Amino acid sequence: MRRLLPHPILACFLLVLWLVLQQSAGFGHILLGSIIAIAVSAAATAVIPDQVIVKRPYKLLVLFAVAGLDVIRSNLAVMSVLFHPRPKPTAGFIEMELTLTNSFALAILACILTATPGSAWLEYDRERSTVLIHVFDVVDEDAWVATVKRRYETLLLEIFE
Amino acid sequence: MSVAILEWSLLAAQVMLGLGMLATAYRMIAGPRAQDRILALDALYVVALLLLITLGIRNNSQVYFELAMLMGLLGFVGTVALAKFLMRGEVIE
Amino acid sequence: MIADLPLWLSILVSAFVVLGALLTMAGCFGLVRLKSFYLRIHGPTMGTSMGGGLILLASAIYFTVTRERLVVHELIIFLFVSLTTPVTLMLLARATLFRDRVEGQIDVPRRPEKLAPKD
Amino acid sequence: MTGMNHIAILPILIPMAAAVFNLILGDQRSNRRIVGVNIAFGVLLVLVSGLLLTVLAQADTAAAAVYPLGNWPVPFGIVLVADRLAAMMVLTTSILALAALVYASARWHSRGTNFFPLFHALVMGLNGAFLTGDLFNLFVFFELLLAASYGLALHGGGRNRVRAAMHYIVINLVASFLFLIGVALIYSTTGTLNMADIARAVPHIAGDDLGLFEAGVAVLGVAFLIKAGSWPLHFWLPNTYSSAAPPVAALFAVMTKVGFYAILRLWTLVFANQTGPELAFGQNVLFVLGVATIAYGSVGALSSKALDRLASYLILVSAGTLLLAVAYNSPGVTTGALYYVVVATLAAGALFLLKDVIDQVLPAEAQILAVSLELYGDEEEVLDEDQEVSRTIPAAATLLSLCFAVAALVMAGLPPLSGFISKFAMLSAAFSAQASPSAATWWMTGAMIISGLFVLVAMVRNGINIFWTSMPDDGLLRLRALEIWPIIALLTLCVLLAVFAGPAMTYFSETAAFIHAPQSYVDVVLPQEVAS
Amino acid sequence: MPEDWPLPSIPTDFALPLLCILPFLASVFVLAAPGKKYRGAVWSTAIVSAVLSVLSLALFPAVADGGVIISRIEWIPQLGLNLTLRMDGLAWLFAVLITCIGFLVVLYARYYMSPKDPIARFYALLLAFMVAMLGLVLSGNIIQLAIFWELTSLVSFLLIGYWYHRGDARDGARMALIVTGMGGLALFVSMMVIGHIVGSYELNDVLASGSKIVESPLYPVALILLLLGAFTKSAQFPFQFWLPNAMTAPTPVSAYLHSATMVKAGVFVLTRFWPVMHDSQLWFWIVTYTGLATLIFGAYTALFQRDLKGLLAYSTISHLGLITTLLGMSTPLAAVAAIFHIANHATFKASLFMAVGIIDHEAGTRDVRKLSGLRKFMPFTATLAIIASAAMAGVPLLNGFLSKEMFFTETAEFDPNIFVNLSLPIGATLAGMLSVAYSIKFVHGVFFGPPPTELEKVPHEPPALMRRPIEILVLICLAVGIIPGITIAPYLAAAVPSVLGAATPYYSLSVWHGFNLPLIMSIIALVGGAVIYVPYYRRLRDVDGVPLTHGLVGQRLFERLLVTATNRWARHLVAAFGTQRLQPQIFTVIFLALAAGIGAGWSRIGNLPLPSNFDPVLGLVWVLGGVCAVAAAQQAKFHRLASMILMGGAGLATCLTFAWFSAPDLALTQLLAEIATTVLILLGLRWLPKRSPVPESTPWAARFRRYRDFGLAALVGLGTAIASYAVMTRAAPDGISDFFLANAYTQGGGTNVVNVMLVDFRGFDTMGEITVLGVVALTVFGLLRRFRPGSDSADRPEQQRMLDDYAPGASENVADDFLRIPALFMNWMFPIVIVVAVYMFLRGHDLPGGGFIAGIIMSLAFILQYMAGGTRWVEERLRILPVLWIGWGLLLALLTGLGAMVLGAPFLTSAFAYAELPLIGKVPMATALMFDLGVFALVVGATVLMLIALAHQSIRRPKAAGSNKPKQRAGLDKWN
Amino acid sequence: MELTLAIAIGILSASGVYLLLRPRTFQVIIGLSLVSYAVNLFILSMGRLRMDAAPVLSGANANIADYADPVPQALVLTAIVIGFAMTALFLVVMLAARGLSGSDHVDGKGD
Ligand code: NA
Ligand code: NA
Repeated sequence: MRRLLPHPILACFLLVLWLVLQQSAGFGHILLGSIIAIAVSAAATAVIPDQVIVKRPYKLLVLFAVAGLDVIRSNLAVMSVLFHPRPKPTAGFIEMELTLTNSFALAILACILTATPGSAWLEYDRERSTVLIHVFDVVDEDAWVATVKRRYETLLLEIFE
Repeated sequence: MSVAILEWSLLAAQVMLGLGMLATAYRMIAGPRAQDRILALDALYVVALLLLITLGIRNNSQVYFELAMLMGLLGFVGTVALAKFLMRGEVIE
Repeated sequence: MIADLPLWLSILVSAFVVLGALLTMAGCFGLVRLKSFYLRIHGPTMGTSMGGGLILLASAIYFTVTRERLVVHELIIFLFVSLTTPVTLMLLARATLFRDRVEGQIDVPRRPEKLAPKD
Repeated sequence: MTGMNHIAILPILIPMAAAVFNLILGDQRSNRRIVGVNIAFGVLLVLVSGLLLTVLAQADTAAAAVYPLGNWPVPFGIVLVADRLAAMMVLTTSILALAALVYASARWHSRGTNFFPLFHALVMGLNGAFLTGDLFNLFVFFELLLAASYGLALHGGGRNRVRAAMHYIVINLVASFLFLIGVALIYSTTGTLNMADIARAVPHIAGDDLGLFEAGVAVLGVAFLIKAGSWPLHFWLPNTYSSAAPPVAALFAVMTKVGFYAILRLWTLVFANQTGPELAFGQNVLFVLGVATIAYGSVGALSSKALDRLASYLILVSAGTLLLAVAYNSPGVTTGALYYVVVATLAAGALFLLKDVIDQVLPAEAQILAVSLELYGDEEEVLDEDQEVSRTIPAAATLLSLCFAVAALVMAGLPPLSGFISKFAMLSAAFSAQASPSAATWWMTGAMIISGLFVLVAMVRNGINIFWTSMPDDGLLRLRALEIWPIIALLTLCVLLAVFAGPAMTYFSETAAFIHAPQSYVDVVLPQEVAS
Repeated sequence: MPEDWPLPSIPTDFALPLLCILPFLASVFVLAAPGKKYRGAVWSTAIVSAVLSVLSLALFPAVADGGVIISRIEWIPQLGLNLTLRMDGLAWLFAVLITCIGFLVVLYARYYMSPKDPIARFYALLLAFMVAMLGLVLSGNIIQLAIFWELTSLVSFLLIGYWYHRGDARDGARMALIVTGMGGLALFVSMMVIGHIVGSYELNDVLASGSKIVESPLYPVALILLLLGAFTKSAQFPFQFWLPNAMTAPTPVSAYLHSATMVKAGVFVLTRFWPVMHDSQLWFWIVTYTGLATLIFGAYTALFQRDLKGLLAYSTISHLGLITTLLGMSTPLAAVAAIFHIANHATFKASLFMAVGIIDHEAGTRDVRKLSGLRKFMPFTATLAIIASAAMAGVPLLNGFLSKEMFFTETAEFDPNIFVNLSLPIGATLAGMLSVAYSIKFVHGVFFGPPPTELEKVPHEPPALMRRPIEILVLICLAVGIIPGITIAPYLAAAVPSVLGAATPYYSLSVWHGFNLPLIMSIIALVGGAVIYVPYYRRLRDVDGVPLTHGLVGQRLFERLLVTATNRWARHLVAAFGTQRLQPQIFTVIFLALAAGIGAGWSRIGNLPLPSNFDPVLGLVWVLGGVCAVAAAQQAKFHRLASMILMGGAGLATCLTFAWFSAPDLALTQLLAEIATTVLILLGLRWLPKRSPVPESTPWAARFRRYRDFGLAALVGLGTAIASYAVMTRAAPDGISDFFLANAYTQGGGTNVVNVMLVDFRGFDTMGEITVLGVVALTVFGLLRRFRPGSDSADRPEQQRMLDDYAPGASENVADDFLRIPALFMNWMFPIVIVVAVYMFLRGHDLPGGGFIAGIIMSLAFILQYMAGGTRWVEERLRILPVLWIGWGLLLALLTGLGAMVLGAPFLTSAFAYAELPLIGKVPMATALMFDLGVFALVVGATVLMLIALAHQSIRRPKAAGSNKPKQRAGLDKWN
Repeated sequence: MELTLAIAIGILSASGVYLLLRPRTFQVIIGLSLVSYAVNLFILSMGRLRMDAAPVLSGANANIADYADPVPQALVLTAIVIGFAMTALFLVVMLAARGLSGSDHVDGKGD
């Protein structure tokens, strides 16, 4: 089973992807999609050797909901700055220490921070476990860091570690 | 009525997206540095993708979907390559 | 040709589309108006996040109604864009960061233990 | 579909199969069996092409094998039209290809990767270009033969090759753009891509669209002229041909003929439906270009210091000769031109191969030294008794010089070989075309005769340098059988074509008659309900 | 005499081919015979030429009474070119000269040529020459005549160059070939013109055409070209110069070709066509006075020669001039004299050449200054040479006297034109005097006087057999000179009517015609010649060069022309009308294409209506696209990356336009090709040299070039814009497109019409196209295997060096974690992109997508991994064999097509069906899908091969010093 | 719309042609790309412009008047593929030439 399906999560994801692409959940599509998903996920072991273990999958939904809300908020915030006649963001670099070490979790965090307007993940230092972030409009640096840690890092720690 | 609303709002949206594209074009030309241009190209891909989605609504057609999807999925390959070239001087090491 | 929807739906779709386009355009204008690269990096994400999301959502609603079945494959585009945009931005930002450091730009934070110029 | 009908497509499929064979079995260069299979493919191609020609030669005058690919009705699907013209070009290509292939399998195939697949792809492209009856499919096969020729031109590497190939590629890419623009304009005004269908549609083009159509034809013509090697679009040719690996250059001898073929085919099909100033103008332009190309090629031949360069300029001379013949637009002249295209191709191919054999035999720099001796002279030679005893020429050198002489005679168009016969056929037809020879006839005569003289001078100079001043006479000359036999075979064919010029001429004149009666082509290709 | 001819007559239609074929076979035999024995070659040649002599002599009865033998072999009847052998009196006379003198020359050469010489080649060439010459004189078809004419030039080239290791032999051979070859081509055209006038190339028809030729408006052309041929061959002024240079040939060759046969070809042709071409003023003036000039010039120049062969060569030129003059005078009697002199000259000149050969052979030199008093050493040879010289000088009782008297008689005829009336006799007498003088110089200088002192060996008589040919010839000179009536008369009587026909005049061959003006002229010539020679003989012997006419040496002109014109001028011309530089080439191509398009289309472009509709969004898209295109062009020189990015903008606009105008497949393909191209160019960009910053000022010439190019580019843009606008605003013609829309689903089994066209309707195009892609990939691969980077980019890229300069080792560290998180994303993309590729592939037949699109998507999946992990990292994990992908892709496409053929349908005939599978339902089973799978495989293979072969270049170079990674060659080899 | 596209084709081809005439290989390769965009659009325009008429049939009973001319699209597809291949080829040849001659001038000399 391990050999046949080295990446079950990936395989499931690919099957869902296939069905959404086909816009159909007919038996034929599920069958063909399963074959493709299993074959492709097996082939993917070449470049994705480590299996991803999600300990609390339902928390992922929470994470996405939180991220979604933040995205909306920051979109509006950034737009208000941009539509200001003379946009003067108080931008700055923030270096933040992370307790998170799982690279998959880090990637998700990077993704969320970068995808959210107003913050951008610049570089991660593995030795010091710090990440350099550029923030569009910093009001209070410590508060910002605290928010990120509270809203995302703890969730990610729960999910992956 | 609802058709008119949709038509006009789609036209407005498309014009806005078009203007957004021009903005990215400005940055692509003005630079000043390569990263600015690459950033603009990446943004351009996203805007083009959205323009296609609006075109799909306008034409009531789904044939543009895959094009938009591939722009979203693979548009970044070019910009990643550019970014990597910028950083490393070569795309594949 | 564009399809005839119930009025409230067409208003909803129109609003999503226009708002999404507006956000996206705002992000692009950010590319023009903002003064430094690190600031400009935030502009395009408006298009990839909420701007794009709204337009895709509009599309999903529109086609769900016109095709009379659930159309959610716009989700895939949103997923792909969300996964890929950070990659480009991170690489670009990193590259810029290093260049600025090497060129001695003072307002860029440096990492002493790794990139300190050695005599 | 009977088995015989499939012959029309085999000249394309056989080289393709050969290329695939090589790709899948890998680039196993040392493997003699691979070489053997490749040669077998070449032989098979010659046999099939010969069969195609034989079948067509025995059929009645208007015969052409029409092969609807995918079994789609004719103006819609792509169709192959193997008429006499196509068949003779295919056979010429196949023979030349076999010779070059055999020659290359002695040494040259191992000078780089994937020689055989590229070689077969070029042959596939050439045969496809000759056989197709579809304008866009012609573009595709042009691209195929060009793509393969790029690879082959680069075969062996080195600075000169790469530089020449780069120029060659850029020019031909531009030519491809022109081709596309031309095809697009023609499609936009006729609504079709099938050549016969275009010919049928031309009289029905709306008045306003005629300008667009003609612009398309003209742009397409420029693209063909580039490939045909017409002055002043020929610049790429001498460098490319002279720097290419010899067996490659030998096969390239047929490439300019593709341009000639395309011009002849479309000229007769499309322009024949036109009358008036456009036809005359096009004819004049083509004629002037032909004369200029001959002149340039002849002068270039005179200026050449090395045999490969000389051969490249001879290609130009023959290109110009063929353009003249097309411009003359008369079945008799075309008959001669068809004969000419075959012998000039075979002889030029042989010359490129011969050059390589000579290079192996001659001491290094011998040719250059000889030329400077000629220029700066050693006039005050002391004559002593010993000098009145000639040297013994080794058999190998005799053989080489004989080959050279035959090639030289054919290329210069001197009696009694096929080059002369072809020129005679063209001129004789031109003279008998009118009661009093036109200015064009005189120009053609002058161009052909004077170029013949120039080529003679150039060939004599090179021949003397090679065989009389540089050739070592120590009997150490070794010729590889794989290398000398292809040359002998090609030249023997030239001689045989002279000896059996009568029957050959019958074939060519029937071919020319068919080409110059475009309605018969249209009738054969198009089903009647479409044609009417 | 003819009535009781001693030899049995032979079947004549067999004889003529035999005359030509026999020496040909002998020639091949001699050349190819195993061992090439000296004696074998000599004797087989001698026997063959003897047989030929007898054969030709034996044919006399057939032509004696105006008979004509014709045998014809059909060659190219369509063109009126057949091998017609035709013998009449004139041809017989020449055939006899060729075969008999040939036989004598062969015998002579047996002793002349060194035993060390490779004699087989010599005799083979002599025989070949005999074929050519016989073919020429026996030609019954005028094109055939031109053919054999050129053959004589070609073979004589080889004979003159027999001692090819000698520079003068090579030069002489080349000059002879070029001059006579040129004349031959002129003659060929003349024959074409005559054939056109007459309506036939058969000599019979030509000779029967009466005054048709002379009356034709083409007559001057035909005549001048004919004369060009005849004059070059017969070394007439001003083309005489090649003949003395041809004297570098072995003496037997000179005796044969340059006295008796080949040089006579010119006057032969003049004689041959005399009946149908002589009757004009043009003929008279050109031929007569060219002949006269040659006559005098040759004789004058001969007088100053030091080399005996040179003297004889100029004498030959002079005598050929005499014959030409006779032919030019256009009277029947002059023609008779010409024919007579042809025969006479052949005998005495051949014998003289042989004598000179003996002298050369025995004394070791032909220099008249070194020779003296040989009469005592070789009395027989001396006697023979003296008699022959006397014949040459026109001394009574020798054959030369008879024909010369006839010549004098003709020149002395009254002509109403005072110039003609004076110039001909005076010129003739003058030339006679000169010829006497050079004959005396020859005899006196060589055989009389004190014994020679400067010779390297003591001369003595040659072997008796070597003298035998001379003896025979001298005997003929005497016999003809003394008793012409019973020796030459019957043959002349056969030859003359074959030229003059009914116009044959009465002529007398008797030695004594009474004391008349011609005799006085002869006496003046004899005495005058002596008077010229005696007082000046020392000076004449030692003179170096020819006084007065020194500047008239055509040879120098010729050589300068040959060397300068064919080398320097030719190179200048080639450079002036061609170029090695690419930019002017492209400019020419584009300019001509533009000119052709405008020239053909402009006047009939028709109306261009005003725009009727406007889409603001598309307008905005093209503001973007246009701006990007222009900016890309502007940035391409100094900011490559910027230019590429801008090009991407223009490409995206193109892609959107495809989508806009209902071409989703195009938009997809454009997008993917664009991305792949970007990656490709970026991979290559690393190997281009660093571009120095924008220079402050541009040279004027460069600026001009830019403006000019800009102008052309703008015109091209305008032209394409107008053409496309014109098309778009007009109605489409009824074309083939409806068929595809109507039948794609019902016949092709797919709803995506474009894809059905690609894999089915026009699948053959696609097959060609994928082969192109495969071929290009193989080319790229082959080229990159030998890739050698420029010296300045062999090192690591600047970006990496910069980092290391900033902090040593930083580059490696940074590379390490630069990509850490992005790479994770890129790796995860791999399965996703593959699934998308499969999806795009499977839907292609019905919706936008298909093999090509899926193929590029798939290869981008691979590229992404290469970018994320590096070449080594990927290739440790994935084994991609792109060449095999290409091969299998092509094979699949080919097999799909062949499958139809197996079933008896044409190649690529498609079949589709819906298989009803349990649980799954209808599954489309189209052969087109198989074909598309081939496309997919090939595209993956080709794209990956190109991208990866390029990427491999980066790891071929040695890494930074101190790096412990092993140096590795590209590892490309393992793919094959 | 027609005018927009015509101008687009004109600008693309003019920029491309200008670059083709430049001396640097990189300029030429960008020029080739731009010209190929222009040519592809040109071919597309030969089928006349249709919006919202992608030749993807709605089924067996589709009305063929509702669809754009598929022929130019098929031609452009082939042209794009070949253009892609040729760009790749030219790129590599230009790199090889640059490596061998040390210059990125199209004639391999000068700077
Ligand atoms: Na962000
Ligand atoms: Na993106």
